Amino acid sequence: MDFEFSAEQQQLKEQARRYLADKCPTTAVRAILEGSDPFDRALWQGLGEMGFLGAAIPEEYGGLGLGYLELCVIAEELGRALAPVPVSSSIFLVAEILKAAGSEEQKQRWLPKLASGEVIGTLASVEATGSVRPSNVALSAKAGTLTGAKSPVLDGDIADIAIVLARHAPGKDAQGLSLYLVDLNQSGIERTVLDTIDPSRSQAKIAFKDAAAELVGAAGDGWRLYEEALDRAAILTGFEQIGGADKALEMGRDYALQRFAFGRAIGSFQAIKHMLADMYVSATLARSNGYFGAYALSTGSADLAEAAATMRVSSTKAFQHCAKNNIQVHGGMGFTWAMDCHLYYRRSNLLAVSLGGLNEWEDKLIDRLRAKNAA
Amino acid sequence: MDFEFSAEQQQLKEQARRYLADKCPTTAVRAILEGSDPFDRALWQGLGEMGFLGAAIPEEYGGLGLGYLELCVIAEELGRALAPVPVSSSIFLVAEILKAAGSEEQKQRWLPKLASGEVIGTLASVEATGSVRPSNVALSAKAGTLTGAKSPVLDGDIADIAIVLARHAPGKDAQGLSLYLVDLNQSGIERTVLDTIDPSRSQAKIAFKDAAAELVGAAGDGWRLYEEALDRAAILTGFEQIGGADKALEMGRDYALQRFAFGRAIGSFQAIKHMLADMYVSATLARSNGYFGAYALSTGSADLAEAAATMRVSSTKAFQHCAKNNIQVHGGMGFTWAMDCHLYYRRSNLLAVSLGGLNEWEDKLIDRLRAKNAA
Amino acid sequence: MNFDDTPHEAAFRAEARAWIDANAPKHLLPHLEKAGFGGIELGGLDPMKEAKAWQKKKYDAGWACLHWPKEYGGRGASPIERVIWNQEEGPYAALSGSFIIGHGMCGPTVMDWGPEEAKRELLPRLAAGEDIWCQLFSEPAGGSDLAGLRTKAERDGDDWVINGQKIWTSGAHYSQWGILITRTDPDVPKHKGLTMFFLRMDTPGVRIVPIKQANGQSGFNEVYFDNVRLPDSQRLGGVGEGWKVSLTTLMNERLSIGSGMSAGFPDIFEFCKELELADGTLAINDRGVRSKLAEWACRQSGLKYTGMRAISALSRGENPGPENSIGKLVAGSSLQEIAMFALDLQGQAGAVSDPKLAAMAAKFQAQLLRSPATRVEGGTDEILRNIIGERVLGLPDDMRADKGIAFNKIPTA
Amino acid sequence: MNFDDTPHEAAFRAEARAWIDANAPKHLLPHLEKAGFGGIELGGLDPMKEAKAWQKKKYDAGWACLHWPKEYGGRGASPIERVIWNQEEGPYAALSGSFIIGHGMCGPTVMDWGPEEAKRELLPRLAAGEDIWCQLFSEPAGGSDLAGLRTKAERDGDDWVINGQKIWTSGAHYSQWGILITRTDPDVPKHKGLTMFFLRMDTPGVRIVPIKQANGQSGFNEVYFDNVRLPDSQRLGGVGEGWKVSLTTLMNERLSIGSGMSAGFPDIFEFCKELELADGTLAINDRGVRSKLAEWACRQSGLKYTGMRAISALSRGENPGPENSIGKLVAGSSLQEIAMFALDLQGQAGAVSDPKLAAMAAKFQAQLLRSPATRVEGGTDEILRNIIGERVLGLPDDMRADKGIAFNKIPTA
Repeated sequence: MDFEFSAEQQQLKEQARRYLADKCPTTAVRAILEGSDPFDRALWQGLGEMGFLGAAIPEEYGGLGLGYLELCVIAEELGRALAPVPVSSSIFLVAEILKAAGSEEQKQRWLPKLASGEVIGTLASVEATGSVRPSNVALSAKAGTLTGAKSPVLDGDIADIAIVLARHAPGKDAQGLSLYLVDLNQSGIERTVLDTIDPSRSQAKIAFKDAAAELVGAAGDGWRLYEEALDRAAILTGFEQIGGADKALEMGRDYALQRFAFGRAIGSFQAIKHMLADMYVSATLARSNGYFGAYALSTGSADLAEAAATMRVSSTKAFQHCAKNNIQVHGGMGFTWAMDCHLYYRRSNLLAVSLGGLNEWEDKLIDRLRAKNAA
Repeated sequence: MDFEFSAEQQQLKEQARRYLADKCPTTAVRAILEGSDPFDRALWQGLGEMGFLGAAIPEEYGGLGLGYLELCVIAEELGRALAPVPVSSSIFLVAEILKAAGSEEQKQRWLPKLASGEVIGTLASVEATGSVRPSNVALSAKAGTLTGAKSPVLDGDIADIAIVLARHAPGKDAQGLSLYLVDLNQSGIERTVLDTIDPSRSQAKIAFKDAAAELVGAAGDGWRLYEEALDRAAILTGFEQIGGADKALEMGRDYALQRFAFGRAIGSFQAIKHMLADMYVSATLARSNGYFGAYALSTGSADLAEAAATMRVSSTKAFQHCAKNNIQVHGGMGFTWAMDCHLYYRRSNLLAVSLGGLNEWEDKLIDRLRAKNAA
Repeated sequence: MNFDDTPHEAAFRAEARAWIDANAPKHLLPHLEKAGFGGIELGGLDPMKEAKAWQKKKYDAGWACLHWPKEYGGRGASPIERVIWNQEEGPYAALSGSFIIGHGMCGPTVMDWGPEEAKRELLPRLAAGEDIWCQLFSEPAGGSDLAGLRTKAERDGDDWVINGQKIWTSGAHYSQWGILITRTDPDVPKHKGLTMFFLRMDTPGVRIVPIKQANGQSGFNEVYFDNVRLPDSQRLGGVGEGWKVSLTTLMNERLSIGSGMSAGFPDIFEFCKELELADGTLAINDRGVRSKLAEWACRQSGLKYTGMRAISALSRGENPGPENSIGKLVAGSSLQEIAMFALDLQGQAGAVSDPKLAAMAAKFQAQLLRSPATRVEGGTDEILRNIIGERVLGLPDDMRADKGIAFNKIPTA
Repeated sequence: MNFDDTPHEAAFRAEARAWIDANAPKHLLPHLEKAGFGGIELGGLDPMKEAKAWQKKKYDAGWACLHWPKEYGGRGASPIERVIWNQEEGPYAALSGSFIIGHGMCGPTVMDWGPEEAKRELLPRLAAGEDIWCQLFSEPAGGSDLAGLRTKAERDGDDWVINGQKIWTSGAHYSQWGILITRTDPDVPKHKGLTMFFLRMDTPGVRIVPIKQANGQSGFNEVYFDNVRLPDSQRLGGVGEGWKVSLTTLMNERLSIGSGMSAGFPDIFEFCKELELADGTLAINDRGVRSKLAEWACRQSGLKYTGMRAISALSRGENPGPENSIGKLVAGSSLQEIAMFALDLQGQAGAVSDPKLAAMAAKFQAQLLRSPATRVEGGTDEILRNIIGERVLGLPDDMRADKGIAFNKIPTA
């Protein structure tokens, strides 16, 4: 048994950490949060050049041809650094869907550009408040064009292409749904940037009017492909969340060591010490569940769906818990704009809903445990 | 506004507390828990003689003719003392149902004896694991007789009479249910004492075979009367729970003051101090909700159903929380048979299910808030 | 056990209600009823101007600072009359946010410790809303450890010279006056070397810098003191008595913070009645949702009736018990839990914070970003648990590393 | 990242599996697989006799105490081989409950600190299951504060005379030997005046009284020492070195407690698949139930994979990280929450604890009454959080009222 990342993978992780410490300190995150740029272009380009974006994309399509485990350790570091770049949309979702279901032509055309960062992709699925389900996907696909709107779309303002969950056959059921690839730089597209809780990752509404689109995967397979893509993304995003949780815990720990009140470091008070201990517990549970997620993803295990839901629930709670209590450890300082605590708090709450809320994933987890148990 | 018990009611409470401190120290509770007697007969008789049992029973039926507020303060003290007597079954449920729906003859016959303690009553409703609902009440009433079984029945081994929720018309619906009064000292009755988590309150299975029974209230009104009785009992039992929670909090506080570790009282450690503070918070919320319950009960307010569900959820959680953490404050000592902590822990968990579980009351609470909101 | 007024209370309530009905700015009501996190918005009108107008009107008719003595601009009313007034003023009270610190904390402190002349001159102006006051207490180095403050006041002839920095001063930027706690003797234990003053906020050497909060708003300030010179006549209480004086302020702060706080249940209840879940059922019908709603409902009503118990005690002429100390502790974490849960139910749309697009005008998104402050301001959750443990339950103090040690010898790193 | 054995590990596993398959008491398997709270029940057979038989069989074949050196009765196996053995032994390990303290804690302590002669004589008997050992550490006055112990040992010629009382001594009533920590010098700070011994439990003056626990069972004892006389040759480590010696024991205890603990999810999952709720749906389909199940499922799998990470570290020849310290903390509260929730779902029937009548053979009722002990034994939740905070996260110690103070001067009331 070796339930740990290999020495090479850990080196890659170290390399990513050093790279991000240099190119993506929190001042860079703040620049996006506060400024008008929707994402950090230089960082994005650099991640492409370093091969981080294409780590799990085959060499024949312009990637490094490493595997999911390598992408997991990179994701963790991106989460730790709060990297203000569209990796989750472009790589965890769009590149993954193309790898799984794209035609040879689609792969050849888009994967190399996604790997280099030249093209940014996003997944557009949401049309209503609440969970995405077949009955509330109405955007319509007819004769190679899409008409309707998706909102919010993470990185929708900056993406060059989108994979869109659309309805090709009338009705409310999953069989009428397919995935379409759309070039967003065409006239039938209108985008509106949205205010969100975490402006370090931009979001938009995208309106489609007779926009040219091509099918990805078979017609009628849209819902299945979408759900499978969410599972893989849940594990990769889960590593972002683990990275964020760990960093929030470290920030809290460091502050508790350095800040004195009543003549002693506040970390010597049990109220603070035990709060940090509980943060460590949730972060550790999430990491361990994450390792199983990484294992399942990298081996294509039959447990992948269960592992994805487990990790999603575990890592979402851990990051929210750590980010929230990191502010509490910092007291009033934690609530200033100037301190970085709120950056982690914002991101933790963005990632908590970015692939659908906890309540949806809890449901999936129990469904999957039951299916396995029945099998 | 006077959102407080009156001076007279507080005197009554003091009187009950002194009486129970004298007649029902925890050694008396323990005697029932450990011994073969199913309840404390002497205490029961005393409570009848003092008028505590008949506090809310009209004078014309042998009670003191006081009101619900008086019964609430007595209930709180009974809960505080963990009184090992069938007050909740005999008074909070059976006397209440007879007051609300009994015929004049039934009231005259039974209420005086219930008030004096000469007769013990109980409510028999449960036939299956889980919540009681019309569809799982099968015990059948035919031609003035009952056949079937109820289990568990709190105080079912010691009761002289039972009010039984039974099905007079076939089917699964509520309209087919009525309440029946049964003399348990007849040949058609067979009782089996059950092992439970809190042997200081005994329980039994009661099997009925062509047992003579008489209707209480109108035929078909059984379910409504049953639910209304549960609401009133939830408030009265809620006061038992508040009393228990307060006592568990006090025990924890006192131990934390007296027990030294590492050269200081353990109550000076924030881990213990904050645990006790949180116990205080939940006990206080429950008490305040309880005051509203008492108000609603005593005035027959339209908010009674909402107040009952609110108090049930709040006081159940508070007693469980305080009893559980009182053990934790006591550490290993808290887990010995010799210390009284487990008596409160057992009782808190008995009362948490004795009128149906939290999940049922949460449901009722939201239904009721919604109905009010819609009105 | 009843909710009825005594005859005297009923008469007072009727009088208050009639006056409010005749005089309140009813045109502002629709805006005031929507007031939530982040101050009030009055459809383009200047909130400060409207607030001052309403306050002056109340003052002129004898309805300002009801519990203050008449000679200082109040009404000499009983505590329960004050409560009744608050109930009747209802949403219009939202106009008075800027006066809370002055009326609730600074005024009572000056009243107890200030020179008579200053009291007669300044307190009526404060009651009338002509002046706004702020409270200069917290410092960067002393948050929960208030007495660890470092801003120093040094005697120079008849004056004092102040140097240092305060933080979290709410409303400093629109205040005319402030009360200020300083260290006048660093060689004695920390609680013993403090002295309190009052000062005009435009005194030379005072510099106010707004703090941008984590949610992007700025209600608080840093205030810097650079050789600020105050006459000794602006001292409150004796030299070295500052801690005792500050306790007047803090006691009044605790009375006001947390009492009547909402735990946030009504909003999430409303939201769940409308939202459809994945399986097509309304959220309110989902047992997972219900279980959480039930918990929050019980906290909400528990706080409400805890407040009523306190009011009843006032009504009987007693001091309220310690129960009220639970208000902010319960409300703070509830508000945060509710916000997170509401976003979760909204799914990916939960991240959108534009009030024109997001459910319930983005109330939960604002609450998510504001609620961490509620758990800290005016006493962190941890300090509140200490207070409950020590003052309510009588548990021993924490061990003190700074006990009996000269302030300048207390470890700071 | 894989779950595969190395070739060496695979060979070892195959050998272990084959031996177990050929030698294990398979007729006991149905009973052992049902083992839960409250010890094992073997359908009328004597559990102690069966346990000793299985232990002796393992010992004779070289499968006892795998990580001990061969000369003391072990196999000299690597840590990962020990883990593999445990995995393969599976349910049969439930037979060995009475040996855990001896093999896991007492043995290693004697091995590190005992006289060579005693080691050669006693350790093989312990490994073979011929002797059972217990650990005489906790005292009424010192629970979490172990070093606050008061049982005193006084020198008398070549002997020591012991007086005092121990508590929570698991298995004292069936043990032949014990290790005992005593205070030999009350005039020095508390950690410095301790000395450790080993002794036969039938030494004159030793009296064992079972403790009835809150759940009615008796697995623990009080042990009284009344002028118990021990030769100096039964000392472990130097005089005054008892704390250092005890750390060997405690370190080994922490390695075994909590690792591999179940958070209780499988039982509640199973139960919810069967139970019908009020509205006729199965509990497992109820979102309120699901939300709780999901949390417990994540804790269960989180602990499982945390354990695997530790095993992997062993497999690589590293020491496991501190992650394992979370096991008991997470499992204890989960077990209690689950028990309460399961009773709640059972409604009024939830109070019935008769295994013949109650759901899942009354497993949850037993768990309700047993789980409070899990949160205390071998380190309370609060001590574990301190350990995580201090040893894992590197936070400073709590302030110590007893630091550097002679034991007999430490406040005790």
